[in-house]
Amino acid sequence: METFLFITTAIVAVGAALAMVLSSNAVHSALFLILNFCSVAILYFLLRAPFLGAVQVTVYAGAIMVLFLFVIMLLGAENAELGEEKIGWQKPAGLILGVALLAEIGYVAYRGTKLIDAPVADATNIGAPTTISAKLFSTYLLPFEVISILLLIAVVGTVVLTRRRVVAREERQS
Amino acid sequence: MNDLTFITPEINWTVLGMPAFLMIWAMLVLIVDMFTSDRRVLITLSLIGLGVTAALGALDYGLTVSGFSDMLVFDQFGVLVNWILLAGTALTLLIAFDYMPRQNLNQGEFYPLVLFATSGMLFLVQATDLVTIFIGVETLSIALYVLTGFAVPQFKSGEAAIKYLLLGGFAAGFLVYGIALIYGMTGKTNLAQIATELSTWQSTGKALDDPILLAGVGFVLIALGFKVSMFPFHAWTPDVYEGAPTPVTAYMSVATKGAAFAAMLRFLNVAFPALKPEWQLLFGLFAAATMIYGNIVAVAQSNLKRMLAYSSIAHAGYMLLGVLAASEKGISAFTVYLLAYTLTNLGAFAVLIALENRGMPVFELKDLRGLGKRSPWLAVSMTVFMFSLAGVPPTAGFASKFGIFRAAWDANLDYLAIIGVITSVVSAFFYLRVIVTMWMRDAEATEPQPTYATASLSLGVLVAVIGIVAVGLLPNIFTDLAKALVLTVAQ
Amino acid sequence: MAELIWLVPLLPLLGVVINTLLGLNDLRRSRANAHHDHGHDHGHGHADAHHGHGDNPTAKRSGLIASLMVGLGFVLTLVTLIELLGMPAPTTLGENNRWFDVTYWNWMAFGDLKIPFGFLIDQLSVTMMLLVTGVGTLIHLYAIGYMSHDERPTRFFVYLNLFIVAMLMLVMGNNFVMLFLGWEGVGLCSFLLIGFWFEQRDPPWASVKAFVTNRVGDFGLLMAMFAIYALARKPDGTFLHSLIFREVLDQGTVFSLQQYSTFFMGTQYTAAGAIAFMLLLGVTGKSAQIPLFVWLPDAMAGPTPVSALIHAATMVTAGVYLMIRTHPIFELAPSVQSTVTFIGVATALVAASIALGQYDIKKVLAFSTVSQLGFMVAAVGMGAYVAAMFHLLTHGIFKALLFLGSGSVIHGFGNEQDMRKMGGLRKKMPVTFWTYIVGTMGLIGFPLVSGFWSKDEIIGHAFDHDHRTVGILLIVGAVLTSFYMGRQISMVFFGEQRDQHIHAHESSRWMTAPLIGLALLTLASGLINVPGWHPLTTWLEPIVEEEAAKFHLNIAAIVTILGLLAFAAGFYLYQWAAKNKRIKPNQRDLLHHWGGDFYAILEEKWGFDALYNAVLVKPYKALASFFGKFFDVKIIDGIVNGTAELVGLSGRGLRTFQSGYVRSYALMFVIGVVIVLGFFALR
Amino acid sequence: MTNTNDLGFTILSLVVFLPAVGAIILAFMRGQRGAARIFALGWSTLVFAVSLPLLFNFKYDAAGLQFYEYFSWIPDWGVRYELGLDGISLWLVLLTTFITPLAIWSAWNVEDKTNNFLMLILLQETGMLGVFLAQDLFLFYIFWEFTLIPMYFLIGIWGGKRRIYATVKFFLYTFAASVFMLIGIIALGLLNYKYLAQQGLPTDTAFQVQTLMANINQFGLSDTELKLLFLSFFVAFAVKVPLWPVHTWLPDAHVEAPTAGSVILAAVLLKMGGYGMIRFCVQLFPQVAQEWARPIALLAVIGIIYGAVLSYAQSDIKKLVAYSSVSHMGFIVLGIFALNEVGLQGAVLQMINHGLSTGALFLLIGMVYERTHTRELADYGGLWKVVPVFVYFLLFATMASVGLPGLNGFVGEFLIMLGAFDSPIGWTFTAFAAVGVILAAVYLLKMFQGIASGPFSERRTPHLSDLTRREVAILLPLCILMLVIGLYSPYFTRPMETTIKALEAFVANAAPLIAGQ
Amino acid sequence: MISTNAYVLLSAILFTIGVVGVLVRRNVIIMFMSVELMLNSANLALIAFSRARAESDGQIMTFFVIAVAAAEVAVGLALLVSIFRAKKTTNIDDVNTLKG
Repeated sequence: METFLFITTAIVAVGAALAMVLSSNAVHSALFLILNFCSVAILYFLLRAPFLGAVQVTVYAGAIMVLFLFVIMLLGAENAELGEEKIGWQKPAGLILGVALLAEIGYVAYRGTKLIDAPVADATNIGAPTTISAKLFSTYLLPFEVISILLLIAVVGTVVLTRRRVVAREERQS
Repeated sequence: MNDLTFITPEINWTVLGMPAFLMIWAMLVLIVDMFTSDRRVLITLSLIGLGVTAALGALDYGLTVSGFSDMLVFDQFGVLVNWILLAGTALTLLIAFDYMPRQNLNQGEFYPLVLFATSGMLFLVQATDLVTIFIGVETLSIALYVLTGFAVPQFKSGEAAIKYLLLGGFAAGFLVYGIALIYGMTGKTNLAQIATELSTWQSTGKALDDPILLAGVGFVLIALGFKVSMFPFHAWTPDVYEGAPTPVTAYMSVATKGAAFAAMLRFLNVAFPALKPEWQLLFGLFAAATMIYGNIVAVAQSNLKRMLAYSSIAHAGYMLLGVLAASEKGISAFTVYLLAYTLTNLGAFAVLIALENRGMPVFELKDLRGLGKRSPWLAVSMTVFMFSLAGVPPTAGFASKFGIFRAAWDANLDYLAIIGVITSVVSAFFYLRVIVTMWMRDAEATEPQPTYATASLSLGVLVAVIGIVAVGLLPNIFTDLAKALVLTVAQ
Repeated sequence: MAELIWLVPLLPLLGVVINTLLGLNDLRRSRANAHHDHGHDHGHGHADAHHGHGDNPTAKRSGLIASLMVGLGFVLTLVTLIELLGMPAPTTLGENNRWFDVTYWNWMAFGDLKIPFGFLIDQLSVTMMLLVTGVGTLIHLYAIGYMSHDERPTRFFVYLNLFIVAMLMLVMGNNFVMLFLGWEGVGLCSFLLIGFWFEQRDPPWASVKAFVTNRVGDFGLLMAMFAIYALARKPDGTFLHSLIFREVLDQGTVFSLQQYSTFFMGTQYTAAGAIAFMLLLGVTGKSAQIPLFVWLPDAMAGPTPVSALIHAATMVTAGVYLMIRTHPIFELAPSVQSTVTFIGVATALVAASIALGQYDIKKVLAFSTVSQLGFMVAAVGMGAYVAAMFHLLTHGIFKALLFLGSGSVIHGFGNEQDMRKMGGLRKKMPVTFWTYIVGTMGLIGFPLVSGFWSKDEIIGHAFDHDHRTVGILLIVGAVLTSFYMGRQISMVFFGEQRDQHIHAHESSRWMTAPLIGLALLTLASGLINVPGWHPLTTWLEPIVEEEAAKFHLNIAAIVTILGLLAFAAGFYLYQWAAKNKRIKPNQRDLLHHWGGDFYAILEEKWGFDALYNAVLVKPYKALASFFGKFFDVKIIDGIVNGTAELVGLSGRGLRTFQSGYVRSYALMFVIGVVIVLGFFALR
Repeated sequence: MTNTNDLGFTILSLVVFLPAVGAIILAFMRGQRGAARIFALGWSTLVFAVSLPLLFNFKYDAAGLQFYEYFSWIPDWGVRYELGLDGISLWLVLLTTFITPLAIWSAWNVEDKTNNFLMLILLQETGMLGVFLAQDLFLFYIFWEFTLIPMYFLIGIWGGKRRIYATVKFFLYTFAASVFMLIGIIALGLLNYKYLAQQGLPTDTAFQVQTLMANINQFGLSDTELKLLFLSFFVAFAVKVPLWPVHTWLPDAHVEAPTAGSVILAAVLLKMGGYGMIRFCVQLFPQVAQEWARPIALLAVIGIIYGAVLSYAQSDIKKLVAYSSVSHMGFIVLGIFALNEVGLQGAVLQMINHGLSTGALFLLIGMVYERTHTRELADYGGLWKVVPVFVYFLLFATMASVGLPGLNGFVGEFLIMLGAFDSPIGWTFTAFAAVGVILAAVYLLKMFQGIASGPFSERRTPHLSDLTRREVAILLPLCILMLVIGLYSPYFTRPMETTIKALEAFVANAAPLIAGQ
Repeated sequence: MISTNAYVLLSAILFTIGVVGVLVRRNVIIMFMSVELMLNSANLALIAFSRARAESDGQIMTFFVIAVAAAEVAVGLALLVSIFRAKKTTNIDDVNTLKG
């Protein structure tokens, strides 16, 4: 049962990702991406990370994708690609490289030592909010704090970038 | 469930001192900025902040302490590089002080953003855990994306920022994937623990060059390589350096490289000394390509900012030599090189800033014509910077290059030293062209460009020149400092 | 007198200094008065530029100073001669004590090599000094008259005195390098003197030609010196490492030069042979022998006193002096000695034949000098050192007389040198004519006059020492000499003056007095080594160890008769030609239509000049322009600039990578990733 | 700063840095031209005066370094600030301090930016003195490259029409070659550093020439490595000399340089190459020097002939004299690689002679160029009539460089050929060198007659005024020195004797490579 | 229990799709989405390894990655808006004034 679930979600995830890349309409690709994120969230549940699954759905699918959709709507950029391709060899080269990358990673994964699977038993509650938060606020306290600074910078940056021109104080007086 | 005792982590202020203080100070400046948009207040505050941070580092200089479950370390190497970064930032602020209004970029947020970026760098320099490295890199990058796009009304700056962000994100993807693979294989994120893990592997006879682990290391190095504009991943540098406002370009070319190299140094020397044969060869080739590409394309440039961009790519190649030497000599040579490079590059950009007037983004070589007559002292200092970049003896550039090539030769990367030496001859080609235009070609008939060598900028240039001559003539002060790097890095 | 010997070269040097100072102060004064009368071409030339062609006071002043200095030198040499004669005559053959060697300071000192600045005064050098200073003084006096109309007489006398100093250095030097100092010094002075009238077309390149050809000869001398330094060993086998004559040439060390073999281009040469050959090359350069005589005829472009002093009496004899001085080396290499004889004879004949074809009065005498030098070189080749020395002295005197005579003819004949325009000048220039006749008698070997004794001694020596062919060829040479002198006398002094426009007049007393003096000397100089008494042989014997030559009446008689007959033939042939208008100013000589092409060759100086031009000068110029314009600029510089362009080009090429499209940057990024992964994965 | 001379004060450092001090004063002296010129002249003469005690207190028989001064500069790299003087560098130092005042005095009518011009010449002097006195490879390299900068500006700013091409070519040519020397220095320094550390000795003399000479055999270098190191040094010096194939920068640099610049370039800058060959190539790698003596001598001889042939082809007199320098410097290299006492002494003496005679020639050409503003030989003629004093000085200098006995050129060339004849490289090289002497006479006399003789044309060279008192005062000391060396050379060769004898012994008993240790 | 390799393989596929998305598509927004996809796939790998190691470190890292991704998107879209204001296009190829 579990493998069946895994396989279907995996296929859905990959299909959604491909659709996202290939669809011409930006909104469609956004929606496909949301589908992808949800399927990955399901996989999280399989991987004993229920809390993260929830976070994934709410933050990624919820917040970020909504922002995307909002901006697409704002700029009306559904089918932005009007002009013809300026760099002709880009698309085929991209595909070939993608395939090459995949082949290499596949080969690496195949040749790499088979990952030992930890006994299932004690892996039960690693995903529980309590253990995560315990670790988060003890060993990983420092990154946590710095992430807050990072987000602050992002906010300040967004404000700076989108504000209309600020007239210098001297100019205003003159 | 509630038997999980919550072990409150002991916060060790010495380790955290420098980056944390600067972050808090940056927020303070941000708040002050809300009330007054008087540039003089903001810049004095920022300089005070930088000064205090540097003082914090000096308080217990000799110590080597690691804190936060070894995520951060406070050692001489870290403090030294931090000092250089702080000096670089201070110089940038000095230079940028009157550039901004001239380009009507009056948003006050410039200073807090710069401080935030610098704090990110300090954080990255002291990081000895993959997570902290990742977060340090990202903090620094986000701040720089914003700074690059600071002059957004000018399309050039926006274009540079979006290019930088896209490729930055792309690299971040690889960084995370790399970290994931390394974590997957070793189960550890802390560099020292990874090293012990690998030694246990060795003792248990497990093959060290496991492809997945190598792939992980490769991906992380790619991401850091992107940050320092190593050859295949350098493509963003020229466009971003040309697009971004000049002080930001100066800041990026100097500080980001320093921090990223420090992280790379720790990553390679602490975590993966065992895999040296693998990464030294491949990234040696990349270093050679960087040196060659950077210098040769710079020759074909007529725009000064792009030329300095390519020269910074070339210098990244030279610094990479120091990093790849992975020996004590290499680290001390890298530190001296970083200092010399910081002073020289900031000085060169300062002169550019003095000459760039309102709304004229593109900066052609011929605008420098006859500078020797118009403002001799500016021309003299630019000559010193050019000779230092080319590595012509009495300047700091030479002493640092000497150290780097010596370290490379010692780590029998002799082919790299030879390529480095040849490419520095190629580099002399275009540095000389700048000097020729300044002194030997007389200005065109059109009215000469006004120069804005204001007080703060001249101070910055003066500091740079004195620094270069000092390092050039007395490198021993800095090599002794750098030599005593008993640090977690170089077991 | 040993201590004061340095005075002999110093006095002319003093003359040089005084005259230079006088010249400078004239220059300053002329600049001063040229300045304030803001003359038409201010700052122009010399004090006497304004005098046109009147007598130039400075000529007399500087001329006298110069002649005085050389005269005093001559007196001092006489005193030294007397003192040397006073010394006890050497008893056994080969042992010589009539010399003193004075060293003043170490000119060059390197490790064990000491090259002193010193003089070796022995019989040979005193004889040469006598010739140099004696004839020198007379020529100086003559020059006062000759140069009186010239613009820059002071400069001329400075050069003449400097020449005397150099020549004295050459003969008095006690080691090879001192000799070389004099050797090149006279080369420099001849360069300056030939090119004295620098405004004319010929002198400049003639002076360069002279200096360079001498330099080719000096190449030989240099190589000889190096070989001696490198190879000479003391009797005990250790390297001698010295170039001082007495040390190198004394019996013990000279033999050391013999034992090396196959030292030189395969043929079995001993070191001595190689050195001798090199010395010979030097001699041919300086004494204008066959391969390198081409510079002497062109040297006639200089003033006549120069030709007399340098290109007749003193400089050209330096080669002969060198061969006599270094005769022990030559004796060790018989094959080289025969080459020397061969060159001597060949030069004698070739030069004499060329003299036949010349129209210029001085060119005839020039080739006659080359031919007579051929005689001396042949004599030295055969080992007749005393005969060579004797002929050198007599020739020095009568050739100087002839040259000065021709000088006074040219001077009196409106500076015209072409004999075809002259004729019948004996009426207008009686003194010059008579002194010229005495000189000619000396040259053609008129009985009892100097040439008769010295030339016959050489020819006699040839027959004595079974060099019969050489003897005969020398006789032919003598005959040719008489013929062309006869031709010259008749064309110049007899018949009618062909070119009437020029008003010929006798030269001033300043010029005729030395002529008379020299004429007397020519008549007397036969006594220097008259057979029977032969004082010169006894005088030079300690140096050259050669017993006196026997006088063969029969050979002398044949030579004299043949000589006189040839002279008469030459004389009357051209008297006849003059009578029925066969000699016109620029028409070819009558011998031409008889001899045809053969005669043309003579006119063209056997084509040596043309040969050298074709083989050496033109290819050198072509080579120079090929390398200079093409090779150096295009090839070597081409490579240098090429690399610079290559870098620029590749820069522009690589620049296209920055296409501005973010996606192609990402592409490069992924290519990098693929490389990294591939590299790591496939390890 | 410890020093071993008995003068009590560190004279060498003073001599080296005094000109730089003068330069700094000049930079800040905004006075008008006259004051700057007089100051510069006075200062450079002061430097010459200060350098004289070096000659008077020079102990003739002390073989090693004299006036030795050092302090530990960069212990981490094993670099020491070391200055020392011995027989070879004594005269080169004095030549530098002697020529610079004359060069400054000859630059009396440089009108634009005179302060900077004189400042750069003084800086140049510091660089050159540093090169001759530095005993530590690192310090040597710093001075070696530093000398490029002032000359680069001198040619670039005050040069002729193609000055930019010439000066960039000059800088890059030397920089590219000496950059390989940098690699050589780094390699040697590291090997020595490790060796000293291994032996437990203080490692701060890693770059010192004497220590390197002693230890180089213990580094365990294979023959090819030794040869490569030798080559890295030799290439840098060959470009500077300039040796035959790498000489093309010299004519351009000379033609475009201002008079004072080309005098210093010819008189001293070229000697740094020759000096370097003796001090570093021969002393550090005696075996390789022995083995490669023949090919290098071949290059030198080609240089002699090639330089002479090309001089003959030139129509520009400055280029002609420049190529003559190529030919004369070929002699010096031949002398050095004769590797025997006579040859080496001849080479060092010839370096000084060439400095004097070619320096005088360039001064003269500069003086006449100031009057006629043309350098084409065809434009000249008959100057003997108008400016006799100038022509006589020209004659004197030409005869000195042709190598007329009695003047300095001859002594040097004679010794070099003597040394080369007697040395292991064989006598054929001397034969070709002697041919070079003939060709020298050809082109130099062509130049002299081209200028002095022939009809004087007022149109092509108008209103020529003869040498002024100043100009004569510049040339006179040079001519007197030429004559004194020509006639009494032991005074000049005596000091070098012990050093060169020791050097010859050192090279002789260095086991030859073929034995391969 | 599905082996971690499967998960890693899946994340690799998703990662590659993300990379190809950035290379192929010309719409800036789609490129941003592809970058998000790459980061997400990396998260998946992290969590898979975390389960394999039975430690929650991996999961905590995912937190930080998500935060960084969010910050990046925010700044990216802000930039896109300002560029759109200037050049009215979201096609990345139009943004190529800086070149050479």
